[in-house]
Amino acid sequence: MMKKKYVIIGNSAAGIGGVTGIRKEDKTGSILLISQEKYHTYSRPLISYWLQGKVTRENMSYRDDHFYEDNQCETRLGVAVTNIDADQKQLTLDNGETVEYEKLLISTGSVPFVPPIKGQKEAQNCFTFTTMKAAEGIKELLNEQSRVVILGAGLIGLKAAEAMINQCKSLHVIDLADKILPSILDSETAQYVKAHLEEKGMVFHLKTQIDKIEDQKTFLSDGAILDYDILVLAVGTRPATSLAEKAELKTARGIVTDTQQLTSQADIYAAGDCTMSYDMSAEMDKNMAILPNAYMQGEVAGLNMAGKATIFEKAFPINSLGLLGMHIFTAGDLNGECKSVTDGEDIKKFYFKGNYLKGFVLIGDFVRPGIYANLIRQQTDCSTIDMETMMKTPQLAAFNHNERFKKLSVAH
Amino acid sequence: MLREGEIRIPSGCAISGIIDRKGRRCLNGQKIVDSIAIMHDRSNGLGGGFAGYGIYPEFADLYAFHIFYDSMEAKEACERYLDRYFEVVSYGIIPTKNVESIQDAPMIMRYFVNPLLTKAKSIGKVPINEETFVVQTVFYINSNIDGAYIFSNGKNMGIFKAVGFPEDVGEFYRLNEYDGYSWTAHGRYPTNTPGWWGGAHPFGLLDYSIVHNGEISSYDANRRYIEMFDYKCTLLTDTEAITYIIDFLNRKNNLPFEDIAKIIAAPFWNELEHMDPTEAKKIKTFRNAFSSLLITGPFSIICGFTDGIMALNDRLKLRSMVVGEKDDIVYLASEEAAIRAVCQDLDYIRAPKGGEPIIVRVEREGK
Amino acid sequence: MGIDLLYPKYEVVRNFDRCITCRVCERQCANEVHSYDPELKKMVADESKCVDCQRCVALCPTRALKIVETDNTFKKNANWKQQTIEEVYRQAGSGGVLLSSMGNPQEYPVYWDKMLINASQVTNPSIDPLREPMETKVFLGKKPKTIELDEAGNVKTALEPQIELELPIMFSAMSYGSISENAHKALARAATKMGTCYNTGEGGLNKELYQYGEHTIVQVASGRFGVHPDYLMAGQAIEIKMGQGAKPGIGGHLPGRKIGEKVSQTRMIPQGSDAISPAPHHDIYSIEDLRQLIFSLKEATNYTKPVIVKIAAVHNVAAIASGIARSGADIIAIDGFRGGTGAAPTRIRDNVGIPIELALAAVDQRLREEKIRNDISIVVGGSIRSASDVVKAIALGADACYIGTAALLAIGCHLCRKCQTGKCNWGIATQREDLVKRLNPDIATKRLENLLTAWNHEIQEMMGGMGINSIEALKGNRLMLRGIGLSEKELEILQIKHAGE
Amino acid sequence: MKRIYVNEEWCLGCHLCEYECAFANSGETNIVKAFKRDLKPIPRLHVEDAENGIHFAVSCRQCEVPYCVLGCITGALSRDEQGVIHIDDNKCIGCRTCMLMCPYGALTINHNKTVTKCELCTDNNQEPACVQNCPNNAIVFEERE
Repeated sequence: MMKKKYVIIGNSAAGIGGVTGIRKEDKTGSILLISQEKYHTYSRPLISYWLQGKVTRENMSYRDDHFYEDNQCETRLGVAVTNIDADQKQLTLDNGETVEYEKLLISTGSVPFVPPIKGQKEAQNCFTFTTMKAAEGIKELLNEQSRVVILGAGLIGLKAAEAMINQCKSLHVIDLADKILPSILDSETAQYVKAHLEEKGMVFHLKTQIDKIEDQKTFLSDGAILDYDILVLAVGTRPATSLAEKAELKTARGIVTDTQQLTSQADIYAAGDCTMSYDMSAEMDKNMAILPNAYMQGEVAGLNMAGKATIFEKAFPINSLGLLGMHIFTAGDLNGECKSVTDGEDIKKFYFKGNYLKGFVLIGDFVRPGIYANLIRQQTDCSTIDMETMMKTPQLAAFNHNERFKKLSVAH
Repeated sequence: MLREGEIRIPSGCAISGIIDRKGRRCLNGQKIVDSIAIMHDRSNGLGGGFAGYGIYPEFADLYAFHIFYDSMEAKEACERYLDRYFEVVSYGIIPTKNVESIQDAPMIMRYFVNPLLTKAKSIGKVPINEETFVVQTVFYINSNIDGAYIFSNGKNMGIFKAVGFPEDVGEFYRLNEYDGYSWTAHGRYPTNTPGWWGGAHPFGLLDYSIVHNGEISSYDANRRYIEMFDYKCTLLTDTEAITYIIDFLNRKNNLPFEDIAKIIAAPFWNELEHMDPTEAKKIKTFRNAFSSLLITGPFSIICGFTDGIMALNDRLKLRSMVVGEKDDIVYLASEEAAIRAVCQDLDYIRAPKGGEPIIVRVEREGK
Repeated sequence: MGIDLLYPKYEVVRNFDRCITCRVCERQCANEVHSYDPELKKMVADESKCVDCQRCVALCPTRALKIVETDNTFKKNANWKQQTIEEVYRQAGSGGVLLSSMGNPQEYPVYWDKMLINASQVTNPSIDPLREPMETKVFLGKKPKTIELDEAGNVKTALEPQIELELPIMFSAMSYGSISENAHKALARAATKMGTCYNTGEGGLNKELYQYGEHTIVQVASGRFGVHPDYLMAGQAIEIKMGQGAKPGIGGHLPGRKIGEKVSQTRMIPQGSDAISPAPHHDIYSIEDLRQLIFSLKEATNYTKPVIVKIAAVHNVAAIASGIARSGADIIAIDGFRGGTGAAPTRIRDNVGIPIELALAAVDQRLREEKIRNDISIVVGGSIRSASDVVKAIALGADACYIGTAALLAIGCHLCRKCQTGKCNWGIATQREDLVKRLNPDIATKRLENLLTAWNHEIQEMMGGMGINSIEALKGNRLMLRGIGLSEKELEILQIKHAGE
Repeated sequence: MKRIYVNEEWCLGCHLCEYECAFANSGETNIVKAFKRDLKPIPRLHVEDAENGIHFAVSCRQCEVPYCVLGCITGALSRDEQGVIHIDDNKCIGCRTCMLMCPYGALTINHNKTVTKCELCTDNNQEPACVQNCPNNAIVFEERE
């Protein structure tokens, strides 16, 4: 059996973050990276761009071709881990191998949630939309005669829709919720975006669900029947925790970790979409399936595994989303007291809790949105800055001289 | 052609000096003549001269005036003036010998005089002391009695100069008939001059006599400064100005020759850093207080005075000068040859550094 | 009031092939000449406001701009020149005294340019400043009649307080108020770095600048602005300002708008109130009064500071100087009629006073004739434009020179001569914060150091050529000068020979 | 490492740095030509003009912990050995996540819809264009702690 100092399960942002984190501290210790998918690490969010034809397969790689070599990282791609023996510190792989580890990182990401729909299991040309494999499957079928039906008006569903809208005959989006992008938009902004998408040819069926699927037809709860050539189920994702649960790691809305990404089991760390983490903006634990956090958690986990105590806490959701020429920035928690600033077409909404900015939504061509995001990250007391001008345009001028001096005139 | 005093004439030169430390009158005039003669090519026949110390023992306490006269009128006017303010103890023509190369000699007289201060009142200034009075008289006669020129006025010393090569001048004045304890000599190489006898060197004031080789670039700065102290630079020569500076610093300010050297050939500022602080402070004070007496540009001078000799180079040593010694006799000259010519077996011979004064004081019994 | 008869003096020539409408010119012009026209999509200019300060030209990234004198001409008239006519128009419009600034720009003879410097050939050697020491240190102050030594041969005589300078160039009086804080900082720092002095002018001294005290000359003028014991003690020397070359016999007037918070503190006058310097000191109506002021200042500073008396070069300057030398002053500063100013009545600036060259020659000679030259040092200013001017001034008899205009040029001044407006685009003659910050003292200090370093090198080169290796041997060494194209009278006053003599 | 720092008190708000930056990265050798193109080159730094005469330029701080790099979903952003942060616009798909991550607002969108940022134009070890051309030393390139 093979022995490795570090073993990482998962080949996406968190896993790669893990490798990078480890190598920052430990240049020599052996690393083994295991992934169910056979591909060199690639950027999951890019599958919609690929389907849309905006990026080539090569440009999808998340790190360059010699990333593994450069980091002396051995890989097992297309191989799944079937069991984790936390006491023996051993892994069993589906190719029969067993691997002994000193430190383990679980970054298995998320799995698409497939709702129980009558006839779904037997359904033809029915896909989820989180992996390259799925995207490849769709692309094979997709042509200008295709009738596309997408279940789910969330981020994944709409990115899939954006990818296909100009390559198909018709495209319907179905969602149980009363608005699109429910997780990041309020009704007003959702309506605004929806209008834009409808203009581009999408047809929405909200407050609606699929009752059953039968020979390439979807039967909707409102009685309508839609023929489809391609059906995409994009209702959402779930943290991939099955392995962890088998190994009896503590889980809730994802694998539970401390701020050093350590799980309930010694020497087992977890990072990324498969974990539950603390959303500082909403001030609650949740599963934040977004890439930047995944990477950062992965890196923190890696550093801790290699012995450098590091803490990850500044987590909050952010989304930068382009939909057919309309750009949407959202960050943080959208439940606070809302102040909105509209100039012309563009929409800006800020959500406060007391003096603190908790979240915002920007729709339109905005520059320097990171300055707003940083107000959330730094938990800046907005009464200490000129928030009025700040809300008009993001600017460092809204800070006092000393703050600016810290930002622009001392080393970072 | 304009003569000295009407125009400033640059010139190169040869200088030489010999002194007996013990102050014995053991040096015959011929010795200094032989020394300067060897540097013939450093002169061009337009001026030569000598200063001898201890040559008038019989009149040691009287001022010896050597005077050139261009005319009888000048002579009468001058003697009338001298008779009025001085007791003339003895006088006569300075004995000379016909030398072919020495032409157009003026009348050359010598007076041993004693100033009568009481009578002095009537000429403008009230003299502070004997020496000042003598100096005033010299300035008065030289600038007011046309055709009369006092070119030597010290005690128990005398200057002998003429237009010609120095060796001829020495023969002309029959210097082999004089003995002294100290001599200086000068051979002149003016770039242009009508060759006026008064313009030849040494230049003297009281018992100070200066021979100088060089052309100082600080001349007008020095002149305009020294003229604030009742000196008149009538000849516009370096030698004249340097003589007055030395008289001013030594006689009027009682500064020793060692310090005079520190003023006219002051050490560079950067040298002060390596000096003992009190010395550095002294030099800084000098350079501040007497800044206009710093002499720049090339010079090598030998200054004769009753108690001895000082030889000095400009601080960059832009002119040659060597010093040698044998027993108690010290030799100074522009060139080593001039010393070897009169003394073959020297105890040592060396070239002093720029700005390093060579000061020899005669030790007399009872002194 | 009827037709404005004044046509713009300058034209803004903009090369539209090069202009990229970056609008830097617009942002940099305090006179608001440039602006952007959104309809034309082009930069436009209001030339009537242009003072030809060249700021926009200097900052235009594409060299698209130049400012030229207008060629619009009134009918030629040798007697009634265009400027004369325009001045009449201006006064007919305003009813006021014409104001202008910096030095007299009129065509009077410049004697510096009519004197030539000597060099060694054959009979004595020139000296190579790169191989041999070439000394430029000078001391300013009274010199003792003699130096007495004790038995040990050490100096007994104590010297009067002196100013020691590493080179014979100082920055002349420019007050905080007439020039900006940053300009003052730069002058102070550069003077310190170079071992010379700058001069506070009559505006007092900002506490921040006390650290440069050893290299500061504090001025006491008729307005007595910012004068108090700490101020007097703060400097290396004290200068009593009796007159100024640009406006002899005239006081000063710093308009209230230039008296901001800091200036008011420094000058010790209320913010926004005009700062009036009377023409005379009201406690000095004659030379004996001056003597009293000199000694009260010496008393106030325990005789530790040399006192400078600054006067304008006027007709009987020699006699005045002699009086000052006898009044207990240690140094006399003479300011020629070309000296600069932050504001002066045009008629005065252009018609009163005499050239510094003649004044210096007369004063130095007179003091020597009176045998009091050693009682006082002479500093001259009033348009010293180059190292050769310095060399000539020293050969004429000056101990050191003051430079003002040259220093301001070094830090960006373009002599547009509009200081009085307070809108100096170069951040020098202004108190407007947005303009003041345009002069970064770090840059300005370096430029001033460079200027002095360069001039000192040139002075050393010229000295070396003359076979002089220490500046004191040049002082009053008039044989080193020859006149060129000068009349007998001028030569007589300058006491120099004509070239060829 | 040597970084670009801002001396706010000396910034005149002349905006020269923006133009010199845009020119320096325009690929043109003549500044006029660069700005006479239909698409004017876009500067990689930004001068803020506040009230009461405060101005300052903002460009990438080349952070030790570069949120933009951490957040980049394609791997287009990277930090080299010297610590300079580069962007590979072949890989950038213009998702703008980095813009949302950057606390300084130092990244901007280029004409081709990809992100552009200051990469310290120090080729043949000269100072960055903005520093070279600042008339008042308001932008400097130096080591600071």
